Amino acid sequence: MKALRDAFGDEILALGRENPNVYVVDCDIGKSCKTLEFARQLPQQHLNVGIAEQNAAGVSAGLATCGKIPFVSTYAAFGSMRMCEQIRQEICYPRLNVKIACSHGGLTPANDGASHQAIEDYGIMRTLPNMTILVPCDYYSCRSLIRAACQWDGPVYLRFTRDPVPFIYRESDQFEIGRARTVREGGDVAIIAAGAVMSLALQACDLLHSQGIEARLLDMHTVKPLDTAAVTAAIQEIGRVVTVEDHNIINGIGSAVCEVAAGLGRGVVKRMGVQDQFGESGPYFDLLEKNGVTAQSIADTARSLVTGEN
Amino acid sequence: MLDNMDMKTALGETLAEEMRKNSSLVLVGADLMGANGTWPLHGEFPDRVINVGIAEANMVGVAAGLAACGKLPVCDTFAAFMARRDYDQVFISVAYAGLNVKLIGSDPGVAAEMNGGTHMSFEDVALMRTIPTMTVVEPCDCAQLRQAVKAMLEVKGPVYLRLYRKKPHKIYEDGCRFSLGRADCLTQGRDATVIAAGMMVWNALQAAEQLNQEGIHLRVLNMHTIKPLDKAAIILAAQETGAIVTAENANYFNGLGSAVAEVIAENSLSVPFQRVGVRDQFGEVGGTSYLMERFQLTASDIAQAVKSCLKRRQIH
Amino acid sequence: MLQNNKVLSLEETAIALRKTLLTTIYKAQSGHPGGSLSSADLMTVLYFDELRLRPHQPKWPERDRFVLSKGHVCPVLYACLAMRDFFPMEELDHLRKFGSILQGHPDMKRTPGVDISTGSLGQGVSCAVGMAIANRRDQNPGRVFCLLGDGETNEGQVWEAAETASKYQLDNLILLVDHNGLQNDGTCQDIMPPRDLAEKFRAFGFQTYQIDGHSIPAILDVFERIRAHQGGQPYAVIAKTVKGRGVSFMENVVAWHGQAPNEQEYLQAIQEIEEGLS
Amino acid sequence: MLTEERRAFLTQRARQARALTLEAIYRVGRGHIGGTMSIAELLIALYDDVMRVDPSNPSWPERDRLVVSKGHAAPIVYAVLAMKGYFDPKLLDTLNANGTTLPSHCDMRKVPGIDMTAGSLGQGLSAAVGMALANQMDHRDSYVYAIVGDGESQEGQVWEAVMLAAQRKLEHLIVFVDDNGCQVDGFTGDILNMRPFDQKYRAFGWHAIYVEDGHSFDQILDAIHQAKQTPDRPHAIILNTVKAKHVPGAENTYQSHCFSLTREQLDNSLRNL
Repeated sequence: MKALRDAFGDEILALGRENPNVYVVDCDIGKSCKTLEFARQLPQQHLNVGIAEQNAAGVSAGLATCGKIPFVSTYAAFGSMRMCEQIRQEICYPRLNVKIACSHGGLTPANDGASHQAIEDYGIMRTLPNMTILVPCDYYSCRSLIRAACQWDGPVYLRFTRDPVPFIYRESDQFEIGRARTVREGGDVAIIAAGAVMSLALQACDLLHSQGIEARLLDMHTVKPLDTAAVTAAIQEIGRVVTVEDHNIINGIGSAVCEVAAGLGRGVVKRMGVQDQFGESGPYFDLLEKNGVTAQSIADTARSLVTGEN
Repeated sequence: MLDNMDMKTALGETLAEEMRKNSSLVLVGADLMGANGTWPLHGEFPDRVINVGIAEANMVGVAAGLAACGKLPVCDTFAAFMARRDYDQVFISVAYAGLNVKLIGSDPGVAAEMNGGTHMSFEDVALMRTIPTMTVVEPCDCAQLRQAVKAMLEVKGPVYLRLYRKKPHKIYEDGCRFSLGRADCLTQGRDATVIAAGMMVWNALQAAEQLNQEGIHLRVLNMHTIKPLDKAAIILAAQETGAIVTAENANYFNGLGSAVAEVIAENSLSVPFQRVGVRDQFGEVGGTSYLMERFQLTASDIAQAVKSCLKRRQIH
Repeated sequence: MLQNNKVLSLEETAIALRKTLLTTIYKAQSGHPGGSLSSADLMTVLYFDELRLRPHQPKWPERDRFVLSKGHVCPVLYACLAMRDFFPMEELDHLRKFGSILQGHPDMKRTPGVDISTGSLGQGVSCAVGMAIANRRDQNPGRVFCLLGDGETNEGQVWEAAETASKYQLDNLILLVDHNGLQNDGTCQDIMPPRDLAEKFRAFGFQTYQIDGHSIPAILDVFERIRAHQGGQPYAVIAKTVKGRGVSFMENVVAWHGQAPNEQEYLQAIQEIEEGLS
Repeated sequence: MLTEERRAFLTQRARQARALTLEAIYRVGRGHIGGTMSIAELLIALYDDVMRVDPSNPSWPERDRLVVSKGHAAPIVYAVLAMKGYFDPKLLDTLNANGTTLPSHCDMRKVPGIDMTAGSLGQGLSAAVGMALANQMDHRDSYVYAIVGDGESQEGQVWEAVMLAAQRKLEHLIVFVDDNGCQVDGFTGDILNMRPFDQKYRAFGWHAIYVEDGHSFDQILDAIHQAKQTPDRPHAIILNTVKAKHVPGAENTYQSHCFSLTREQLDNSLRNL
């Protein structure tokens, strides 16, 4: 178990040491976002603009025009909502090479409650042209994708989560932006997931397997550009899809998959995630359960698609 | 009377009528009240029209405070700023706080015309749709706007109204019926359905006329309320007409088209479906008709999408 | 004497600039003449004397950068860039036209010489701060000039940016406030009183100057004082200006914030600007 | 000038507020200790001595309102509200618990007596300005009080709100800046120095008072009194405070912003009070 924000802290330090143009722009929460070591070792590549996220986005745009690769580091709620206008206007529209690296995605700032939980962050980002969105699910894929983001020329939104999550991949696994990863192969139902809920989806696959149902599990770590080939294959080869995400069911992976399915004119999709309601303070997995996201419920939903029961 | 009116004038008149009836109604703007037709009300209601200057985030915060004290604030600015610049404020200070604040965003999509990409809002509907408890409305002409404004003021909770502020094509008669969350069926065809909102309703009707001449009879649904979505009308349309095309003056990610796609995929409707909308691009300067061509939003584009759906239906 | 010649020559340039920008707006039949005219003298001294630029190498890394935070007055910027040969004068005829390199608000991806895209007020100042920090860190001698409106200081982001500039002691950053006293919906005094802007910027850690924004000698002088000054502080120049300056019927009239002249108005405006020469 | 007896009473109340807060945070395991402890005296002064409120009628329209813009200070606000009788102090045991009505940041929909939801910094002052405007429009003489953090003042929205309040001459708006000199990542002076606050507020047209000791009831109450005597301008009272005041070992450290209290630290603090 290791947290994705730690993957950020480790990888950004490595990247910063390799490339003096890699900058971190903090908004007074470097401690939680794991950038303190970067700040200590690479002070020349570090800024802290204080509690002024809008300004951080603008400052980073300015840095990028001067050839820097700034990673704005904040919480997902602020990195998406508070900076929304600035990201669109100053970063996406001019297609500047700024990375928005956010910890505390989804419901993971569980105790902080609704104001700090980001249940709409990558939905917002998905609506912005030129934006690439990465939602890694474990420590190793996270590090690999941060490196890929750094090499990618253009705006990238990275969503990390707060608490330790199980290892799913090996250190040597490499990840490519825009290419979904098949975690489990199966032909009865497809589960498409990303982020910290991946471990629940894996458990669901095990539950289904014990009932004789084989699920194909896709790690959709790149929410945009969507790997439409992988989604199309799932719909054409299987036709039954469950999407699982720690995000509002509106505008996230579920909606993106529905767009593809509806466009194909076939298949059925069930979206699992935050049920278009605000979060609250509470333990993370309880909050997910309140929104109907547990290993058991994922398995039940998938099975009902296979058996045709509702 | 309404035939020759700008929508911003209709907005100003309607709000003035309502302000005379309801003393708690206040207007809060951010230096664009002139553009949106609300600044003239300052004369009659000097104490109830507040211009906070160029500080949109502050505008929404101020409105939240007013609402917390029992006022009924209506905020206005350009759609681009209302959705993006104020997003965190709308989310937390208004929606999460459960405050009764109404938001009007003008110059949606290509209507921003000469202001170009920075001001062209293709994402406002999507952003607002992701906020729990938010109602999203996009009326298509002056008569419908008047009813929509009244409905917006009556319903409790945050509402985002997407306003075309110039002179629209007339579709409805004054005093028309309007029901939040219930789509209007404008033509009764059975061959395919076009679901449109705002400026695109006119284009959809034009497409219906074009196709009519070719013997294809369209059903046009005016989905003026994008959230909560009229799912029943969509399911019925799929069952009765067997093909669905959506038409929106917005990014085709996350807006009306995506909302309809969600209903189709989740209900396993398995009908040919296509989205007409801006294909994940930023705007640019130009006149409305030019931009509609540029972003493939015209009546012909809609007709084309309908035909390709019909072709797919034959193949399957 | 030399100084006198320079002043005279710049004053002539300012007239040419005003004519060019008005012609550009007239031909486009769209644009913002009021704020373009109020900042024309500042822009003249910047683009024809103060800024270190290479028009044929617009991305010269050591250039002085210019951020038009009040992006809607881009006609004055486009006119300067064309007159300095960043692109052919003919391009001005395509302002706000489809496919043009000259968008309704500055677009760095399309227009040579535009250092950052702007258009949503308040954001440019943050960008300028970012540039100044980068230059400082790279020991790049390029300075960053940023023109913003007085109404624009309503945006909290301006003050966020000011705090940061002060923290990083950005004495390579010069903010120029075009203090023309009018904003979109009315006078600044009515909409949001700017109060003493110099005092505000001082309170946020700036070295401040107040000048007549239409006096070429005063503008030259303030830049000279800034160059000579060493204080580890960012600079704010509050330039008192007149919106629509140079055209009698546009001066101090809110309506000319964002409206193009018709033919008769255009001809009269050009005549008045030329007469201002004598 | 307070009587000796009154001062002792208020001091005792602040002690109780701190104890309730620390115990509640200890029960959750972790919480915002620094910024709650720095405003204990201010909250007691407001609720016990200054504000016109009726705990049995939290939505009384004529009440004075308080916006705690630094919404993470909620635990001590809840403690004081409970002490005032807005709800049963036993409820404090549920702070941040599953299904609680007392979430970590101030929530007007769940907690009787909370006048504004807050949590994303910088937004509360705008709301307070809106409230004061509404009172002004309705000719109510109620006051609106707001507590803004020193770090929080880096949010541009704070200055957007400050400009508007000055323009509208909101003389019944009193804002307290909790100038404890610490923010999450470090000392405010190192991260982004906003001092001197009084000069900034004056430059923006406010009546500003600097309070040398933000934990002295006499000085706090005297400043509020002065504010109420000064017409035509909103008021900023800059309170020089100590982050994590009265928590041994944590005082004046920015690490005290949010941390886990050990049993020993809790006992020490409670003894120290």
